[in-house]
Amino acid sequence: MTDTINTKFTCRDVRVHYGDFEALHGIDIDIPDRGVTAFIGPSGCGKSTFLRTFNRMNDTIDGCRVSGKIHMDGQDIYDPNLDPVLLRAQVGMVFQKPNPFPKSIYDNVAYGPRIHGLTSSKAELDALVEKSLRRAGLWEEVKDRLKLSGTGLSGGQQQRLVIARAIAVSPEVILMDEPASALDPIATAKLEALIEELKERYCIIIVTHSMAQAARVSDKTAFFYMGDLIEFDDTDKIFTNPGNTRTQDYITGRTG
Amino acid sequence: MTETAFTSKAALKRLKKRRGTEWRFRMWGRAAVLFALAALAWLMISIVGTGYTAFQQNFMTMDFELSESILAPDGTRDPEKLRGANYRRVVQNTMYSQFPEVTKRKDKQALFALVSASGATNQIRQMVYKNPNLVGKTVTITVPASDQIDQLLKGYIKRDTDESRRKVSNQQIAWADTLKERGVIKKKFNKILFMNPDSRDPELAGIASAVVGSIMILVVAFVLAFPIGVGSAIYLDEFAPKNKFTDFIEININNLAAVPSIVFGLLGLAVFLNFMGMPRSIPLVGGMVLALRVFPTITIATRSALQGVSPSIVDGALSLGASHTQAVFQQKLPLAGPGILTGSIIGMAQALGETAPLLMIGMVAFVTEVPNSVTEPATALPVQIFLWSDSAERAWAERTSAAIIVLLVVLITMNGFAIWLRNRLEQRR
Amino acid sequence: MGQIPIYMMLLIAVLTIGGFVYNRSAALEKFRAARAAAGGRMAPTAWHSQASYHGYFTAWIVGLSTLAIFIIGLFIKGSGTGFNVAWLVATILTGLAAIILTGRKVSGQFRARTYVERFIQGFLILLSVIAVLTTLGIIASLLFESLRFFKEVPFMDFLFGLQWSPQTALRTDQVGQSGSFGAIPVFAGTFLIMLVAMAIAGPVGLMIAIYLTEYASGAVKKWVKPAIEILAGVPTVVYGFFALLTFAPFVRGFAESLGFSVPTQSALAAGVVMGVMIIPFVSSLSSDVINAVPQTLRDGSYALGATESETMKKVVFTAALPGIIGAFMLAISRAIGETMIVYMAAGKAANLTANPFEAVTTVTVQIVALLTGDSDFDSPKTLVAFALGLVLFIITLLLNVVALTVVRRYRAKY
Amino acid sequence: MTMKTLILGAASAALLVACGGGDTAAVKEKAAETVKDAAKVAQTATGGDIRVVGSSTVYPFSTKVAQEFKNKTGFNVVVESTGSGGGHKLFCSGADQSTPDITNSSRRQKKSEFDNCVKNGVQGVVEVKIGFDGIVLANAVDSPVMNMSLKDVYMAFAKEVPTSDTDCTLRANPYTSWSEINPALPDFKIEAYGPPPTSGTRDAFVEIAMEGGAKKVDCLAALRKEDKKAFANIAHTLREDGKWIDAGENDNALVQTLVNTPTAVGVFGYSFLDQNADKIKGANIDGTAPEFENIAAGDYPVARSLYFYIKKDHVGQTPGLQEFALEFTSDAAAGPGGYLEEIGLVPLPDAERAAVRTAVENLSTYSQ
Repeated sequence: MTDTINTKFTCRDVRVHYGDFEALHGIDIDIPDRGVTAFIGPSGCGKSTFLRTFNRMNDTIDGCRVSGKIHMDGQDIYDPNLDPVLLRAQVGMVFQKPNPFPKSIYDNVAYGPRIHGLTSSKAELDALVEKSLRRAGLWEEVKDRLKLSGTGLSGGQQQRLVIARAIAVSPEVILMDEPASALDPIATAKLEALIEELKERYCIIIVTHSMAQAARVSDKTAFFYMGDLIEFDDTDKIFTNPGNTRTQDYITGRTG
Repeated sequence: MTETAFTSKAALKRLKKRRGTEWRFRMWGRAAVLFALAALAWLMISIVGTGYTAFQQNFMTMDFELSESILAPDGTRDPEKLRGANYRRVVQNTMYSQFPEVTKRKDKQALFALVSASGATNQIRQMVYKNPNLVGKTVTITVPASDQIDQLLKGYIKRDTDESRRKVSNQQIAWADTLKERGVIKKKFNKILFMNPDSRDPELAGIASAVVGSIMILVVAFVLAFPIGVGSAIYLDEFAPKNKFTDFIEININNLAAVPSIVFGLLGLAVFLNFMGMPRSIPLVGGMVLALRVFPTITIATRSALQGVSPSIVDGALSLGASHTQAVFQQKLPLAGPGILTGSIIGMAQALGETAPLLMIGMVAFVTEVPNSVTEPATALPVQIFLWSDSAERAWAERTSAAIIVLLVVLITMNGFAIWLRNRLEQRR
Repeated sequence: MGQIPIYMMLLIAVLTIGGFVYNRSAALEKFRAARAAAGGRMAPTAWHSQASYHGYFTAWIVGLSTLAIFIIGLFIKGSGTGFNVAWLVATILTGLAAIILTGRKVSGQFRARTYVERFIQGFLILLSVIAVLTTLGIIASLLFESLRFFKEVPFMDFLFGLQWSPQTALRTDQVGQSGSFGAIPVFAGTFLIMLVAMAIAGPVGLMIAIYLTEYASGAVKKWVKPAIEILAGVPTVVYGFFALLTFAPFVRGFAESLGFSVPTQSALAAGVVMGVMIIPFVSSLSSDVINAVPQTLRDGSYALGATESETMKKVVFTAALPGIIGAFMLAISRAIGETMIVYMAAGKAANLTANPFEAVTTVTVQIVALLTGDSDFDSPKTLVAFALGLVLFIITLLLNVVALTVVRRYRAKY
Repeated sequence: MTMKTLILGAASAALLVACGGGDTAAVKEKAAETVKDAAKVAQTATGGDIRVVGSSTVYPFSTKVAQEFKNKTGFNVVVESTGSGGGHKLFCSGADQSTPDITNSSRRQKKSEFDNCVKNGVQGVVEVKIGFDGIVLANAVDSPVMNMSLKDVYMAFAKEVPTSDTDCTLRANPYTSWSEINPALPDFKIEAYGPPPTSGTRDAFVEIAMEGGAKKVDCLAALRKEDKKAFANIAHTLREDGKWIDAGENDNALVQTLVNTPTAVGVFGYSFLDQNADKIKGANIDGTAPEFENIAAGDYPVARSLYFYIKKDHVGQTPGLQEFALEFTSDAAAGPGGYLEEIGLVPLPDAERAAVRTAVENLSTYSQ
């Protein structure tokens, strides 16, 4: 990664409240435009909560309040005039547990383009579905059974299907919330390979429990602890020479 | 092995006793299940046992001489005029001709009572009305026997009871037996029960108008209750902010589902009839009252169906940029569909069996015609059952049971479908 | 003339659908043009709402505005061909104006989807409010008529009077009779029948629930559960018929063989049949509650060497008790409000008795009898039906609300 | 997208129906004002049917005629049993087409009811007497025939009775068995299943039998001359100590109860006795049995007349209305040997029947 990379997200003093409870205590961070940023930290440290602020999925949780500023490409994404729906079209998300819709594989991928009216003909849509599935590395495995239900695939395939579904909307960012935690090692390896490929085109933010995974796939790593961002730096630096003792303790397994 | 606290004699004895208690408890459970099943069996057997005979009825096939001197002394062939002619005389003549030896007035009356007077005269009347050229000819048609004879031949009126205690005289029994031997009286499938509207005479009474009335009520109730029920469930579950007001709505709906149905009848009477001035005994009002009665059921079923859909589905849709409304309507609702359907069917079955509220809004009318629209007076099947069960003639008990059989078959089919749907749903989860 | 509203509604439907189709295609055209201008590839942000939403937006506006004209027309109560033509023209003009005005709004920036979703939400709110309106309607109608009754008969005499014999004159020109409106015997009868019913449905329903959730094998469950649910699906008028024709004579014969004399219509006959009707209600609610008790509790008990019945009685039952009480309360509310069985099988004689072999009457029986009888609509004899209805509503309301709260709080606990 | 279309469709359908429903009354009212062709209005307002409401006693006769009439002419008749009082109330609630055309009554229309009609703009009501109905006291067919006088009836069922024929000091009714009242009666405990207070049959029983019996008590007869109201109060109040049991009217449970309780009597209309003659039989009152001939001849003391009332304004608006009334009063229906007699109506004497028929033909209104 070179220094000329632009900043995708600029966060200043981001705080998240669930009712009276403050889950994040003012986070300042700049997420780069390309590459993979990993969020690590012990359970309940707020990393997932923080991830969900980038596409405003927190809006759907009752009693959840977000304050502070998050800008994407200079645009305030918490601007009251901004429709979160359009934001989410640009910021895709992959969840911990694969959640394909109980529809056909084709319909799963086509759902996004359809609601956004991205294509104007069946052929165009077909092409988009194929392209997305190919990019997610799933095409060869499912091209003969596009009409079958997406829930019939294996866990790893489902997760890649969900990624294909997200890619189909042509987002700029893909958020991944522990995407490999429900997968076996082989499927995880495939997924990581996919992330490796995707980071050329997209800004990827990944929350992970696995230190090794963060070390393998990410370019930058942020360490969260008890609702605070403790350290944010190049992955190599974090894992070899962390600037903070708490980071060090976590990475070496003394906490968490 | 050494004797421990658990292998001592006392402990073993206690264990035996405990096992005994266990066994008895189990038996109580089994007994409770058997009790419920026995009650169900008794109910079904008693109703089917009294009702199945009503699906057949005794008919008489005879020649009727449509003599011009009786029907059209002035030689008219105007159908409207012919309609009012004296068909009773025609039927009487036919009956008398069966036993020419009968001459006394009282005996003739008794003989005439073998046939359904109303049924026979009206059947001939309609024939002549449609085809006035029949006057002067002789027709052979099949008409229902009177309810007394029908009951006699079905064995409900016992021959060995004292003559003064039964409504059929010995002479009439002899006539009926003779006619049966001659092949004039025959038992046939009782089409009347299904095709006719209500009647004063048991042998002519049918459930057609009540069935149509019930269908209309159900359609109105469904068209109103389904959107209200599903709509309020979607609102409460998906869009409503959590505040006092939505809590209030929620309590309201839960309570409404348990409010006695007769209270809805009182509501209909006070609001729809007295306050709004809508007509009495029309399916529209019946449907509106029952819609209010069943929509909470649909709401509750819909809510539990919606809550059963994994939230990750909605998250998935939202993360792709679907709006909340889109996520709910396009992803969640179709998944909740079978659950909603189950709830709706159960609600509709509830509405179909409801009687008390309909009594309050005057749906106990005697209607001689199958209603054509929801604003025409009608009655409903359960109300018809209620009315018939209250009628004096013995033949009604049989017909009431037959109507109940029809109602139960429909209801059990509906409920069975709902249960099947629900089981399939549970398996899928 | 009577047909005109129907034609008007058809017209409104046509305008609404037409508006949808017209503006949807207009939006589609503009969208395609914009896409072509953008070189075939357009960001999702460039065009806010899909074409069909522009169509829906138009449909809502057209539908609502023409419906408003329609309703105004109904209220003006005009007459004659002139009025009808004016009414029709006004509707058409409004509809067309709405189509054109909304059509102008079609653009990438116009947030048709947001508006449509707001309309849908508003509509959903409207639907949920119907529940509140229904309750208000019930309270208002019962209260209104009851107050008229209480003007003539003191409230206390009604609620605590021991004599139910509404013998007041049928008509205003008759000499009045004693006319006691003491509702206690009626409540007592209701209560007695409810007790009989619960004496059957309570233990039987509960034991069925326990047996089916804890003991029964899959095959038994598969057949027994639906069979018991059939009992719940049988209309009450059928139970009434059964009670009247089969069960009441059976009870009487049975009692006579024991040397009692029992009237055909007795609290026992009605109560037992009602109890059978409520069994599935109790059993399904109870099994929900029992199922909600976590398996860990049971496992804990088994691990100590308790038998199944001991676990059931001492652990599961205790844990489930609040929920079961709630279920019973709902069943009681159901028994109190049941009408047809008691109307057909319990009788109309207001005896103040605790003997289930006697005939008693209930609140619901009296409501039906009073409202379908020969009395004047305005006489206290008819109005008292609403007062009884009010009391019935209040009692069941209390039972329901308490029971529902108990059950819900109970479920939240686990 | 399909789901949404579906929901939108369902919603709009609901809206349409809701509007249609809510407006029926308004529409109807307007219809009456607007359109010249009255018959057509009726068609939209009530489906063109003849609407009959009123007494549950007349209901079986009315439905029978309705059925025959429908077959003879094709006109649809809707009969609803609302009770006499309810019937008059509905009938007199207005003159427009949404109100009933006919109300049945098991008694004459009362002054107050007639006034209500006039007040609400019902101009011209035709009163039609159709026949008689006896009120009988019946017991199981196996029990001995009871021979009672009207006075016995009064003594058995009044809440308070005079101490003796001459001493009108009232005391709570002390009698528990029939033989205490009249040694000739069986030693059965007094137990009567009778119509509830809401019933017109009860009304008639009280006004004819109870009052008739009270008049036979000398001192009460004297009281009647002085203070009618006080007399009526004494005569009309039925006992409330469980000897008189409110039961359903004309229902099967009642017959069953009587058959099963041989010592009990039931109080109901003659037509119901007629239908169940194989199970129950009537008591003789003042030496007269409740039989067809006796009621027709006016010998049976507890008999009342049955009526129906026609709204004259509706003749010509409701198609077939007058024809229906003519069918009802025809010899084939209400005459001796007519089909109404078959189900228990006691016909009027020939002369009176002819007079009634003429009144229907001429639509002569009545007044009070």
